[in-house]
Amino acid sequence: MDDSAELSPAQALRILEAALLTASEPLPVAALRQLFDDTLSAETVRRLLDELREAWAERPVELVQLAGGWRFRARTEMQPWLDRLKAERPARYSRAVLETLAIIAYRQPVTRGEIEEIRGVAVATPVIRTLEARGWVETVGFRDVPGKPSLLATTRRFLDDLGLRSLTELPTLTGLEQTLQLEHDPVEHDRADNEPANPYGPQEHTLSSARQ
Amino acid sequence: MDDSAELSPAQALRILEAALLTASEPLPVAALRQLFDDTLSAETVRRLLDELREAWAERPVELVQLAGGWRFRARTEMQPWLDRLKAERPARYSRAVLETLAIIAYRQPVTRGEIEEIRGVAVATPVIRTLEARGWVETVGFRDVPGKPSLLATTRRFLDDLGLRSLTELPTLTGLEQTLQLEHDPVEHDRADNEPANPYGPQEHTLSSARQ
Amino acid sequence: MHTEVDTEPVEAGVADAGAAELPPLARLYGEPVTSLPRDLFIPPEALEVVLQAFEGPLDLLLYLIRKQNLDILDIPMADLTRQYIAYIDALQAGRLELAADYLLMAAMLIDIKSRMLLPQPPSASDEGPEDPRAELVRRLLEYEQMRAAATRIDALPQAGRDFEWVQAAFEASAPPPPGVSSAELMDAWRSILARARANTHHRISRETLSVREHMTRVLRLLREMGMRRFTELFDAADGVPHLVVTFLAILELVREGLARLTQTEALAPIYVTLPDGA
Repeated sequence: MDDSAELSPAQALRILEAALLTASEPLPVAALRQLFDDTLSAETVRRLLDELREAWAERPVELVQLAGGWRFRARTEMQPWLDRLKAERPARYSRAVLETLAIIAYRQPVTRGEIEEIRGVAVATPVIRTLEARGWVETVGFRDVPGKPSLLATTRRFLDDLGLRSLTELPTLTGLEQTLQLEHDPVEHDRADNEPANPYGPQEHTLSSARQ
Repeated sequence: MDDSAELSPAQALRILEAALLTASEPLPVAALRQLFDDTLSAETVRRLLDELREAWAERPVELVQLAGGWRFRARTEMQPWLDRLKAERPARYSRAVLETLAIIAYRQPVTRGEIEEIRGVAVATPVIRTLEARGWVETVGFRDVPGKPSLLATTRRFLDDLGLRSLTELPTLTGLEQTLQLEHDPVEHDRADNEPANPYGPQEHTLSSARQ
Repeated sequence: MHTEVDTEPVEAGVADAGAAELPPLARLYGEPVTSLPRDLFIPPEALEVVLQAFEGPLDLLLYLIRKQNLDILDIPMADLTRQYIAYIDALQAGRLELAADYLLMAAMLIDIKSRMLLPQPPSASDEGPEDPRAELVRRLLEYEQMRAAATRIDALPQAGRDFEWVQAAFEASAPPPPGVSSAELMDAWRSILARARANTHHRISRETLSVREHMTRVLRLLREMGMRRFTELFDAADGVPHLVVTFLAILELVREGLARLTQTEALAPIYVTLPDGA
């Protein structure tokens, strides 16, 4: 190839353009100087970059300077169109995730083992991970039984994301509750029944739940 | 966002350009139509693509049509400069890999045993792995013989990476018919003659001509 | 491409991908051997290395044929077989496993040779007797064709080697994480309860969510501090109902073994702690 020193500015621009368009990450000026075997000063390269940015000013893709260096990037106004290519339907959580979340929400604090007991099936680790990664569930303690299983509870963020001020605003199951109460173990539910008035409105928020 | 139907051709070109410059793989016309919520016909999109290709004709980067669709790539004459940014030159494939690839490309679908028969030596597993890891070769089925050997074929990516639109664009096999015409032995028919026509381009690529 | 390498087979009219880019084959008396032999004499020390430069018996055979500029359709079997076997003998000494393919080919050559020495049986067809070399020729030509095809494929511009894909950045809007409504949550809960109901051994109890919520709150406090004075867990400003629920939450925690109450003597401060080891 020709000696870089003999490059015309137009050629240097072409090379810069090709390098920046094909780079998979931002290129710092030092890397760009390598394109010319360091025969161009950083100053010159910067001037060329400005020129290139200028040349792309009206294009749907722009040359931007990021923390890591220079990169071509689609303009934000192109985003709505480009997003259509992804054509991703909003994802939905699996039934396993939803039910696990429901159990943690309504029965917290609760161990994984207890969740499994209620659901009747094993709870896969990724299910819990999903909820933790979302910031909706966290470990708030450990149950003092062999294995010291973590106690899971919902977070503040869970309430915020669902637009709730408190857990008591979670909907209750009035109709079903009635049915279930028929099967109540009298001793077991006495405790709750004898509770003083729920400050947040016992009527709406009491819920019957399956427990062993 | 605005209704795509109201887009001016100039706007449509901008959107196409942005999509193609930022795509991480070739985009077929069908995908590009999605950009406009299918309000533009395939015909129109193709015309725009031609226009776009035209517009980039003098640039260091070109718009090419490949097996998988349309994609921008740097012109090969830019490579000497772009190589300077690489820590190491890409390794060249060994003869074993290249010959295996050629046999798979021209004889697909083909089993490993058939490749070995042609090459006269065992095909080492890493050779196949190399091609699979590159995404150039994949198993497309199994031959219904004892051991159910996998049938290997080349992928669309193989064509894309070599800048081809279809297998018919593979280099034509060297004709050996001149020498072979002299052969007096008619019994020795080649297997390929009895095979069904190569769907990818019998004219250019069947080997019958070469081996009569 | 490396140009210092002697691309011997090419002169026979066949491009040879491998030979064109061989690294030095070996060092002979300190000198690098970078070329394939110009004739059939190979210094014994380099023989194995040279043979490894071939992709197999067909490759070697083609080399010998092309090297001697022989008509591939008129292979002089005697000479070729002799030379071939000489190569294999040497190869065998070092790398028997490498020799297996070659030995097979040698056997084939000898077979062809012997059949050619025998009188031809009268042919049933009118097309003349079958030449025992035909099958070998067919294989050689087919291999040679693929060898050439490999070179041509390698010569095509290749992504990453001869050109780079354009990939400008595009910050796709992160796909929104799945949403969950409290109604969905209740549905999930309802189906769990329905299933639980089917299991008669499940006893149904009744609790208020607010107690559960406070259990979690108290546990968080204990996790932060390890130990709290009982009284610290209450804030009079919260009002009576709140205090009562907190009290119930603490009792429930103790009942479930999630917290412990300790008091060293009567009227001493009561402490709420996590159970040992938790």
